[in-house]
Amino acid sequence: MTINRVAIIIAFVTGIFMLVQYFIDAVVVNNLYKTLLDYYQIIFAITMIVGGLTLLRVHLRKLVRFDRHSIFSLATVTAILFMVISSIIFGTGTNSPYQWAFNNIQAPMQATTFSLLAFFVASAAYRGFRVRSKPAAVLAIAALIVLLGRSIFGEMISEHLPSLAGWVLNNPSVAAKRGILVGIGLGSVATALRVILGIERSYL
Amino acid sequence: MEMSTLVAVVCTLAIFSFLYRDNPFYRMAEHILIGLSVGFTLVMLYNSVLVPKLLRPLFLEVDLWGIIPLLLGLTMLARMKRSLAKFSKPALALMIGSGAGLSIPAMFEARILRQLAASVEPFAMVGRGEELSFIFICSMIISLIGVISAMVYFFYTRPDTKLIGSISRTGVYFLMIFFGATFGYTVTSRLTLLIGRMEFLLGDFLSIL
Amino acid sequence: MNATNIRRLIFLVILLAVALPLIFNIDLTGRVTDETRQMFDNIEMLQSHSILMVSFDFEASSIAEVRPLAEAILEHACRKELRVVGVSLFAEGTALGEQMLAQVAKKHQLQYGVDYVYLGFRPQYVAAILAMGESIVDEYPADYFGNATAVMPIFRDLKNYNQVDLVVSIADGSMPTYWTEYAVARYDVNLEVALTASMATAFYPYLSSGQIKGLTAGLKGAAEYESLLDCKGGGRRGMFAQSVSQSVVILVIIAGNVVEYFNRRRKWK
Amino acid sequence: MSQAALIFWVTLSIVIIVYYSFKARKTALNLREIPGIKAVEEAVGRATEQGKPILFTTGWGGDIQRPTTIAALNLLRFVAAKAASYGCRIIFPTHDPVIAETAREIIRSAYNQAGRIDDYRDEDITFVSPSQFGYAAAVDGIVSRTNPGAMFLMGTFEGEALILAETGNISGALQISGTDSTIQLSFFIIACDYTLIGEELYSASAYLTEDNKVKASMYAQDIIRLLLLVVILSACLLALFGLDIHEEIL
Repeated sequence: MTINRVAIIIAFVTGIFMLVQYFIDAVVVNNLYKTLLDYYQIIFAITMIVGGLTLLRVHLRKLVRFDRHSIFSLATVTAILFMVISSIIFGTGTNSPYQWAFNNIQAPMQATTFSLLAFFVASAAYRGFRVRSKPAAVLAIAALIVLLGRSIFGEMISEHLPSLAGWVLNNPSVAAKRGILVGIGLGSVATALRVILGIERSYL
Repeated sequence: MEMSTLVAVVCTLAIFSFLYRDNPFYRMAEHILIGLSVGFTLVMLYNSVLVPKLLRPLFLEVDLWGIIPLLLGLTMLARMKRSLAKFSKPALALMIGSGAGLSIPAMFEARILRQLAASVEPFAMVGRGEELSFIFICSMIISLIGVISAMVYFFYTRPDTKLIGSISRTGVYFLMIFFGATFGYTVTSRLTLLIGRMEFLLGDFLSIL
Repeated sequence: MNATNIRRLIFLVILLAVALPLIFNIDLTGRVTDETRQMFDNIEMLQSHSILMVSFDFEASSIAEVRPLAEAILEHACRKELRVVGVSLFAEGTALGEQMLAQVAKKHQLQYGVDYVYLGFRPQYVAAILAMGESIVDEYPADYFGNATAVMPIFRDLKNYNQVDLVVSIADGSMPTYWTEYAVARYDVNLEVALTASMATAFYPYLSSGQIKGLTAGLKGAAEYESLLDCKGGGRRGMFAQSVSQSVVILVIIAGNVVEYFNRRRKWK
Repeated sequence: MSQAALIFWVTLSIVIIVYYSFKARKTALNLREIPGIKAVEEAVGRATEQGKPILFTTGWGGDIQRPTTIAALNLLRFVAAKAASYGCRIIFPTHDPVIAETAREIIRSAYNQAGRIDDYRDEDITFVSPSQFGYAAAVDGIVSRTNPGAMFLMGTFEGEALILAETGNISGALQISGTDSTIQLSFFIIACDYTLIGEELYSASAYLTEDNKVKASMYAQDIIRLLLLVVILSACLLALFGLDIHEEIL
């Protein structure tokens, strides 16, 4: 009984159980379901610690090489250790160093990385909306209608524009989205089934 | 202007510098962000998952059931050594199997049945004899054509007859409307993100606003 | 001009399209939509000292879009002398929610524990929403700062949703669906939602079916709410910058097609 | 939408998919052509000619449990085999340590089978950061420093999708994307060279690996889709006459 076979049996048993428990409201089943969810969260938390340790090991190895890149690995190692150690010593209260680092370093960097999208949306639009075929024309027109309809200037051009944009968003657009979602539903159900039946073994 | 605002400004400019080109200033910010986010998540997971759900029940309340997830979790540690990596497969199978099982009914309900029921609902309103405008009727029919043609487009083994071909081409046009409208619609909130950062830089830092 | 320089030019134009309007500070709101007016009226018609529960359900990265909305609603609640109970069902939104509530409370000299309270974060959001239907004090024995809630004056006549006149979920994701499925369906709560613009269409069906009483979204919603409140906040300040930068995106799309037209003509020659 | 309807449809779909999966049709099914999938091989070849690496990432939105991630890792199996045979370097950054370990296993065994185990570089498969924009910033850094010839953005993406796609375009990579996130699909359609729309990502491995079992389950999906089409049309017709059967059977 190789370890792969054990894994496939576990995948089959838990898969069928989770599928069936969706329909059964018995107390025993619900408790087992909650326990499985707790197991998953615990395993995930431990794998994140494994991931953190692996990342630390990778950067420590780069650090030891003392080439021109190791200053960056030093930054990552210091940042990880700072967060972990400072939370142990000073806790994670509102004015702890841990919260200070989150509020003044991590949060601004994350918000700024997200805001890069404002620039990338424009450069992608410049390149992506070139009308080279009929479908490409429909793509550009739909985007322009919604863009104009949702801006103040759109209202000034004609007060029907916002309602036209609303109509496009709530009718043809939602219809096509449903066509896509049905496909995604079928595709993911088939993939999940292949995993449970052991046909899909890429994860082993 | 406090120290913390200055630090936040330096971090913001470091990330923005990537727009010009990749540079050491950005690379340092990136590596600090990686470290902080890993540290932040480790501490949060320790406090909100490991302590309440594993360590306290296992060691304080001596609830021996905690042994099972602990062992499964520890097999994950085996992955750090290639020769032992295969011992983590049972824990992996548990996670992937339960996820697969859970997704089948949930995906089927949310992605298929609920969507299709919503496309039929307007027709039921007509059937109930409700007072509906002409625009509503046209929109209802156009939406139905959209769902049907988009679904026909996604057939893998569809015969190449003229009728099926034209229906699926109609589906392509509906898909293009969806992609264009969604792009136009999401641009607003992406621009707002930059407005927030500029208000921080111009307001809190340079206090021009 | 090669592709890299064109891209940098576009980035510069977007930067100016956002920075200059913010500096010139032109107030531009446009027509107030019915949804925002409905949202405003629901709070306006509450008597003073009624209980408003505000739930901060967003991640740190969406703060730019939800802050103006949250500040407008909290400002309105303070003007109406409502008693505000703050909660958060998203880890990252917890600290930001507390800062905003503290800021508006200081401005209106509200007394903590009497006029307003901040209960903080709960990881299992479905369990938390359901538990507050039974008893808020049992779900939150201690508030965000660790003080015991049972002894607070605000909880003397506040046990669960029955005493809560209105719940407002300020969200950037699907959290309001859990509020509707568990709080509205099971405890008949009056629910309103303030959302990021990209989440709005997902919740229009809930508004038309009456499950939620009011909906307002994005910077435009905040600007409209501020004009109803007749005060100047992040919404109205940002609206002009948003419209100008949005127009720049439109011009960039048109420019892309003009360049394409000339390239094709040159190739055709 | 009643519980019985859901049970009916889930059971019916399972029966059809299982029946066809195990009765894999010998005759080759002529599947419709999907340009994005055809371009996968061309992309790997192009990167190898330019002497540049390939970058493959599965997005911040999905963990190992999600079927979309499993489908993406399936496609990685094919891409890794092709790249290993050409001797091309593969870089795989991710936000989830479990996905990192699974991908490591796939890529290492691909190099092993191609007999090029010494070309395999373990530190190219990295767990970079669990946070959405820590992950996006890290991948941006890797893309602009390694200048990949081809980029595969496959899996569940959220706000970070366009950040990665636009950075990939800046570095001149041929980009093939595939996702089940409907909002991000519109960004990928505009920013990438090829895009697999929703379910096309799930079927990519069937097209590439000639795996009859997976091909057969796609044929089964078409049957269920046909059934659903018939049900919607008849439900709409009946609803017009006041028969709300769609509440029961959908």
